[in-house]
Amino acid sequence: MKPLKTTNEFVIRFANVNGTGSWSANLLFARTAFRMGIPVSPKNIFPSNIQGLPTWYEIRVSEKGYLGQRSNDVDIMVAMNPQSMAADTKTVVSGGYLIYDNTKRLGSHLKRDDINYIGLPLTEMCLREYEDPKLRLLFKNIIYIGALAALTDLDFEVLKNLISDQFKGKERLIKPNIGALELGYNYAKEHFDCPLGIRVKATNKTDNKILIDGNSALALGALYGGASVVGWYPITPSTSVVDSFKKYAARLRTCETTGEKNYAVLQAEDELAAMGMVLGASWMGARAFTATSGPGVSLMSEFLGLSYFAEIPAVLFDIQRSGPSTGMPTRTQQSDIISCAYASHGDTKHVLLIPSRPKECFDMSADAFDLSDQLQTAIIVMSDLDLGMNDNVSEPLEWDDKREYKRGKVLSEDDLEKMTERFGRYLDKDGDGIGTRTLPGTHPSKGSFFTRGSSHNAYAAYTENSDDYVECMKRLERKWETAKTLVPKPEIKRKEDGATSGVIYYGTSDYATQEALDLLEQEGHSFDAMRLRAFPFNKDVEEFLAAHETLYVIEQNRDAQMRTLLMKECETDPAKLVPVLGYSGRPITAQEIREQIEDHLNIKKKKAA
Amino acid sequence: MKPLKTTNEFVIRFANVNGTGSWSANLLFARTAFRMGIPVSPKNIFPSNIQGLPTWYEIRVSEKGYLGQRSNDVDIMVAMNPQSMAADTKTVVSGGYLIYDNTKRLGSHLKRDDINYIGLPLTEMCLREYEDPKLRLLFKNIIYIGALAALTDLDFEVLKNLISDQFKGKERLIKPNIGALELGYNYAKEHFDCPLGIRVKATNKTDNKILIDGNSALALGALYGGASVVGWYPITPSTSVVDSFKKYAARLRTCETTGEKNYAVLQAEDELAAMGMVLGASWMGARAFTATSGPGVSLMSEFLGLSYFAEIPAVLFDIQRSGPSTGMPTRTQQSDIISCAYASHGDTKHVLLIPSRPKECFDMSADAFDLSDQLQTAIIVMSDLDLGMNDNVSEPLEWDDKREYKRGKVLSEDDLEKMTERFGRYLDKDGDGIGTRTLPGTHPSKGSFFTRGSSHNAYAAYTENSDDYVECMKRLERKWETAKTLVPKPEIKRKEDGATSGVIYYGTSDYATQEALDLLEQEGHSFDAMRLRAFPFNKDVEEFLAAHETLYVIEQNRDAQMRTLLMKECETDPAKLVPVLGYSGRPITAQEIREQIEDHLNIKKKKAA
Amino acid sequence: MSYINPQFRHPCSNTNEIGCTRKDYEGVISTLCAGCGHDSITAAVVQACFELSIKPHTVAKISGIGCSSKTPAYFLSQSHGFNSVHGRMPSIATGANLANRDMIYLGISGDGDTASIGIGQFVHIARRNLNMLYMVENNGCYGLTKGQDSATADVGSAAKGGIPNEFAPVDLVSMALDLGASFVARGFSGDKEQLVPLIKAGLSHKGFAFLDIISPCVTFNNTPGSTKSYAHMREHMEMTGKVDFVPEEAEIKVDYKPGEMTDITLHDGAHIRLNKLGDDYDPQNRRGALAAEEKAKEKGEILTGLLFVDPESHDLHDVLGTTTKHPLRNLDEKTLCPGAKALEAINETSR
Amino acid sequence: MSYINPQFRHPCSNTNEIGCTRKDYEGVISTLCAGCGHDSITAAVVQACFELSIKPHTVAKISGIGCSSKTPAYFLSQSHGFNSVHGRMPSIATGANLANRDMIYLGISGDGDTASIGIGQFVHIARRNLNMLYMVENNGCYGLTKGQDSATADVGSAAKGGIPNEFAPVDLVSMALDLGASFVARGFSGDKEQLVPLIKAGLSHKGFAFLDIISPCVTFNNTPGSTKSYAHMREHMEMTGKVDFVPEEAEIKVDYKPGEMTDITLHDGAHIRLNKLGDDYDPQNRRGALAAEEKAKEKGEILTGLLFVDPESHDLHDVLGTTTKHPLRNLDEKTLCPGAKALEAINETSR
Ligand SMILES: Cc1ncc(C[n+]2csc(CCOP(=O)(O)OP(=O)(O)O)c2C)c(N)n1
Ligand SMILES: Cc1ncc(C[n+]2csc(CCOP(=O)(O)OP(=O)(O)O)c2C)c(N)n1
Ligand code: SF4
Ligand code: SF4
Ligand SMILES: [Mg+2]
Ligand SMILES: [Mg+2]
Repeated sequence: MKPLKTTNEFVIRFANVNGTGSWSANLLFARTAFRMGIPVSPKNIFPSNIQGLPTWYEIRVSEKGYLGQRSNDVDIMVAMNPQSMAADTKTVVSGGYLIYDNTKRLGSHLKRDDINYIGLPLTEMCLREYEDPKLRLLFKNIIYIGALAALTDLDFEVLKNLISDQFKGKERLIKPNIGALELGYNYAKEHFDCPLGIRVKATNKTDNKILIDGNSALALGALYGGASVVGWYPITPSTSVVDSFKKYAARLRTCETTGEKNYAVLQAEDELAAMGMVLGASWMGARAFTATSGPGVSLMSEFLGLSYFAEIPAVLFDIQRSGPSTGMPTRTQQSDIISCAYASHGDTKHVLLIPSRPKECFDMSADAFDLSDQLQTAIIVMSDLDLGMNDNVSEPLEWDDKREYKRGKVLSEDDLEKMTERFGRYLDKDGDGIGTRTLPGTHPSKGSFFTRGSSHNAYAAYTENSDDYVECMKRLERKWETAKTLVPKPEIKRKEDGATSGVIYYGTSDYATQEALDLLEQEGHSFDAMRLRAFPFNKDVEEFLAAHETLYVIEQNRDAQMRTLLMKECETDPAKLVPVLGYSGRPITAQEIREQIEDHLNIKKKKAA
Repeated sequence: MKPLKTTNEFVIRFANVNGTGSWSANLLFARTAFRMGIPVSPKNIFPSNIQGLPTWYEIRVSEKGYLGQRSNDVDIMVAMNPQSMAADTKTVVSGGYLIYDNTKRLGSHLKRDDINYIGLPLTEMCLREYEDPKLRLLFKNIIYIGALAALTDLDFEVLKNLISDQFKGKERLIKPNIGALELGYNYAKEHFDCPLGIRVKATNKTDNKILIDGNSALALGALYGGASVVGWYPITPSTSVVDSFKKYAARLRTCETTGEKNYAVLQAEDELAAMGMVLGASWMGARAFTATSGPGVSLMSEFLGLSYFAEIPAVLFDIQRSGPSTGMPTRTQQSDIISCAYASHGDTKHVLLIPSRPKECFDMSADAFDLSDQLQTAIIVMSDLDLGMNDNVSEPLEWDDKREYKRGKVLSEDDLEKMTERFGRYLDKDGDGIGTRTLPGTHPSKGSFFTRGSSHNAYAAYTENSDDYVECMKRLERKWETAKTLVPKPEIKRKEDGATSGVIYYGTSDYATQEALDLLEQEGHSFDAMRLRAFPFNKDVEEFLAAHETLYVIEQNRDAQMRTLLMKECETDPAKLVPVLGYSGRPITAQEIREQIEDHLNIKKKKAA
Repeated sequence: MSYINPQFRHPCSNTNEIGCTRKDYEGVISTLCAGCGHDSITAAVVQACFELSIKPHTVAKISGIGCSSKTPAYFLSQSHGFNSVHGRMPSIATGANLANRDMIYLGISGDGDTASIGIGQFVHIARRNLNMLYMVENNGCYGLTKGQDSATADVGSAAKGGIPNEFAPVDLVSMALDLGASFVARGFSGDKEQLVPLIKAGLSHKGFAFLDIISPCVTFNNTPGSTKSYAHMREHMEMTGKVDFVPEEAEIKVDYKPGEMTDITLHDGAHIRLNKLGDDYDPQNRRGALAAEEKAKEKGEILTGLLFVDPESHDLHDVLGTTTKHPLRNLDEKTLCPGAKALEAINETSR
Repeated sequence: MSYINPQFRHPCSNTNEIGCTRKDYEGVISTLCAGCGHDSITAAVVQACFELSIKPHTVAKISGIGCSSKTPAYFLSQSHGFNSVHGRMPSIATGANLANRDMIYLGISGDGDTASIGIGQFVHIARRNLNMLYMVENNGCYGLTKGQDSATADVGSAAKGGIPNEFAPVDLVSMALDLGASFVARGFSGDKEQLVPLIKAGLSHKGFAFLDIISPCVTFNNTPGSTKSYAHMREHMEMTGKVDFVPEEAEIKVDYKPGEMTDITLHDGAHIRLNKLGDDYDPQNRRGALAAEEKAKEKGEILTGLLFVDPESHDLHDVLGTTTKHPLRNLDEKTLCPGAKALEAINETSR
């Protein structure tokens, strides 16, 4: 058996028990590699439960920057959970390593000839070192990280600095943690031939980058974008959007002298109320948002229709998880595309923004508030569990202090005072389908109007007149056309010689697609590529569609939902849109993409033959 | 000015004030013509309000059977509402008749040279004849119906019989009503040259037919289909489905000796609860339904997803009205197609049945319960205000006493007793994607299982295992394929020589499409035609799509929603699907259809040239 | 900036202190049925706002769906109005209030809108003590959908259909009391003399003011068998006391003997005066109010008037600690946006 | 057909009257946190059902979403269970019960599931007096989503986050009393002796039996500042009286002095016995129960035990007049379908 040899390209997975604090220890590994300059993509794979069930933490280390989920196999398995140990052992690649607690002897059913076993007497060490049973549990995780540092050649100084950073303010915790690290480090150094074949080597691929979860980036975007009212209801995996907003706002949006808050966050009784609060606040002129996941979107659907028809801004962060129904709440998916794009009865459609990285989460979040004010309608930012709850490598977040909020067409007191003609809330003066708003309380005698979800004429009066109604519906279509000019463009990469086939992808399929394209390229297949970043689709999307014979549409759902939107909204022949799908609840992998594309190429070839 | 001359082909409209009891009087006109053998399509055009606003009642009389809305113009206008009189006068076609109350002099602004005025001193007559102000109001309506009988040559005997039928049980009301009819009849005979150019002549075109509203037919279908539990929440235009069910069930489903009810109807607190009750009852093994309209569908969407994923039967009647949001609650539309087909987050899709006529309402309603039990999922019957709340000419309702309910795969106590293998709720033994259900309480030790909206394996156990999850999602797709073989086929009419173009339509666009096709035929354009009756689409639909170069898809919504489904589910090139749309809240007309098709033909011609 | 100059008000003048006429408080013409209780409530709102000299544009009118929820169109046409969706007025009001604590919030709902589909939002807005006046125009039925029983229909009460209701009614008043609402009252659309001061007090109260108004539906539920009919109300109405609302500036004109009157000072200096009738009623005792309501129900009486008020309660903004300087919606970009430097610091901690 | 023959039960036998062992009432192994109050409630359910000799398959277990709502998987594995969606258990239970009045309905919910998103359905199921036992495993927080305050958190109570709640709590017990629930009780997961008879009584009661069970969340809300902690409950728990549940057949063994005991006979002949402690408590007086609950809250006490029962109330089926012969879901086609002839008559009237 040849032990695996690889530098800066491997997957390590930690198997732990839920609720034992392993997450923060495992994160140390990821952050150390990151600080050493190697891109990492840590993923937390946790059950829908609070304590006692198996949980995994997986880090792909990739100097090449392949940060999508690789496959189910791992190179190093840190198997700390007896419950899942048998299954965990099976996932190690030939030549890979199994790191385990050898305080108790390894069961013979766990023995494989083709992998390397590294036993650490963790329980024993903890028993010896610590009195408090709680500490024993906690430090066990730290000890194996220390050992891994030796085994994989992590920079121990970096590791120690991380500890110091982490416990800033709680200095007395630094020493014992470093002590535990050293315990593991020294044990490994003494007992094994360190480092192993799989190792980390410092480089500069993360210079200037940051490591942050998408939900925090969304929250920061909202804070910078000027959101001041939040109504929300807890649901995995969206909860941390609001938690982060609260955390940052408490620090950055609170009056230092009075302690008064320049924002309001209210936990609603459910998602209907959360969205109602957002609409009420937006109607009143504040920037407001809520965050939810699939079940919440379903419940908000009546209100989303109101937003569309009464033309009230709103920002919704949908952190998608596996559906349908309750589905798999702690697994990822991109399966709310249709339910969000067409949420609610009647002829409705909604603007979607689709980030792939934390930086884009931040940008799109802030932009969503501008867009929502400009378009006077709900904007839904479509993230998912994979992006939202995992730390992702990202360009640093940027804010231009000269940037001004685009509040869209809102009349001020002065505007109204000067106005001589009759105010018509839904008059389309500019031909862009967008009327002019007034905010309640602006002027004592001008500009008041009635907002309603029932049909209304250009002056916001109730009507059952067919012509008025049709005019309103047509204007909303014009607004939709305007939206196309305002939403972010797709990211398009064309081959120099211009490929006849292309791939279309979006959101968290980004990394896996990049990697799949490289793999395919190596096999002589080259593709143009377009990453969608918004719905409705603008001209660039249409041109890309028109310019290719075959387009592989990569998505993380079963029903090829984005493909449907491309067909419908761009009048594209389905025959040229080939679905490439992964919906297992795990992020789609480059292999899955490559295989499906290859299968299709083979079929085409056969047909041609 | 030439007075219009037409027999059995005209439109008469009554303009009244809401809440004055005009509806039942106007219905007399329609029913008399119907009993005389001429097809009629009465339509009630009412405001979203209880009393005092303008309301119209329009009857198209058409021996040819053109029963769609003709246009906004009318041949006879019975203008009883001063508030709308100016507008009403304008809608009379040249040569048509305006019938009004000449107790007060007609304003000069209401004078047109090209129409005929028939003044009836209605208020005066009522003042003279009746003491009670309430009776004065009521009988005014009856008097003008009497006059119309003379003017349009309605069979007075038929009219009188109708009154007798209507007041069966309240005989003392018959005489005064007939008296009022005679009053009007005699006045008209005396003062006008009766009958006018527009008249009714007995024929046999309604032999064996009935006149019934779609909602009553749905209710009867549910009663016959064995529904025993109803949870509902009032909303126009669906309320009368449940009102009718209650009425018929009280008569036909109540124990004659004990008065005990063999059904339960419960007004829920909202639509979420209504759908919850349906799911609870179906899970327990009763047949259950609810009825709602767009806003209710939005609110039910989370539960519809549960039905899909946990595989629980449910029947929902969606009586569509104009959306989005509250929209126009008393106007018709077919705009919940997408929101119903894909209701809820995640990868979900739902079976739709789409009736065009009352008989089909009845049949599809009863069938929905079979289908729902067989497919173990929600079935949504898509009707609309036009079909649901208006009396429609229909084939008589039929029931085969030998028919047996198809309860699908449900294990009885005996089945379970005999069973030797382990029961697996979601095992796909037959390869049709459908597992076997058990009902709670069936057997003391076998067949119990846990129903859940979270992911589950074949044995209904909770799982977060990706393979189990994917297997389940794939099985649901197989079930979808099975659904295609069970839902009603489209109604296809092919030209003998086979046209290269076709029209596709559904629901209440039926009559207007028939008429439009005849008009187009007269101009030399001939089309094959397919009336969709269900979603998912089966092979016949696919073949029809494949067999034609151009297909006009006629629908009553803005966003061409069914066209989207055709593209997505049948992989049809959008280029060949031409949308033909009417979404004003009034039923689509033959003219609108013809014009849109002609416009398209002209463009094609120009392009070709 | 002030557009309407406060004027001296002559006792019989047609304008109020800010120079507005009653007309300035009206809206478009009602399309409700002739005789509908809701129209009387509309008139009472107009009068109350006129008498309080409220600047119309400082009021936000919010409602759900139903005949009752249409009424905001019929008063205060200079105010912004929001006729939202069925049963969700409370959440819209909450959001609006969070965005701008400086407006006056008037929520209008029906018994169907509040006690059925909207009961969840009602419960939660009450316990959060949102600063607003929440009025339910309570007719015991669904007017707009043609007369079905609502959840406030009393046991045994029969509407036009003739079938007596057998489900326990939702008593919004006792519910509001139980949930910590800081102002709870009941009025009757047919008694404007009592209703107007209740509306004035409710508008002036800081915190959640709940006003249940029995408002007969003449078309569907004004029958002899109905407990929400004009006749039934006139016969079974009980009062906690005669309510007077006295604005801050007004001198106290009438003298009461001690014990005849309870005087409650609201946060803005205005007074509510309860002139005692018969029994001693203490409107600042929540448990007492609950007990009185329960007792009245047992006797088949409908208790009206001011049932409870806590003039010192903490409203939602107090609890959240929202800035008192400006309404949130008025905050400028400088205040809202932490700026590039702070972001750079955050980047730094994420490395 | 009866599969399990009733057997004579020896006093110390491991089987009950129908020959089942305790194991027959268990479910799959719990995945909740060690020490979670909910697990104790599961054990109490097992014991109550065992002692009542309930046939497991005659029970329908229905829940919403949350840690609490997972528990139906942990007991009665021979029963059908339905873990539905968040906050909507009541409507599922209502539909099921309408379809089959002959089963025993056990609904399990959490305080988030019931008092927040589900409060609307709770209100309406209570007032309809649906025949079921509705248990809330009340920990004052959202366990499954990691410890946010729920609407039952008391003012001033602080969970793991440390921030005291300032919103008025939803008291489900007083709400249920106010809404006409016919059986209202409160238990504590840490007091099985009291809890088991309450569950037994609730299961036997015909009508809506509501049981609020304080059930500490050890992971997020068992802090010193929490009023839903084990410690706080042990210190502040008050009882209305000691509850005994005596099945129909059992002889009355213990003698009580007059006035020491209240004996209430349920519709099926079983008895609830309340052994008085201190004060006279009348569990058949709704107003008294409300007052006692209000008083206890004022004193910072948590009142437990049987608070109210009306053994004669009309349940939903009584009100609807549903057939008593068969459950609706068992009706055959002959009964359900009026047949071709009746339809022809309807056609005739439509001409
Ligand atoms: C989601 C939804 N469901 C149902 C309706 C239909 N609907 C309109 S008003 C109303 C009831 C109104 O009753 P209430 O609030 O008591 O007002 P009232 O008309 O009696 O004043 C209903 C059920 C709706 N508009 N939206
Ligand atoms: C529609 C919807 N919103 C939110 C959630 C997320 N969620 C799951 S459980 C839960 C709260 C559970 O709290 P509680 O009912 O008190 O149960 P506990 O876990 O405390 O026992 C929430 C908000 C969901 N599953 N569905
Ligand atoms: S139906 Fe009733 S509530 Fe509605 S307007 Fe008429 S009287 Fe008023
Ligand atoms: S989180 Fe709390 S409620 Fe959930 S299982 Fe753990 S202790 Fe119980
Ligand atoms: Mg009402
Ligand atoms: Mg809880």
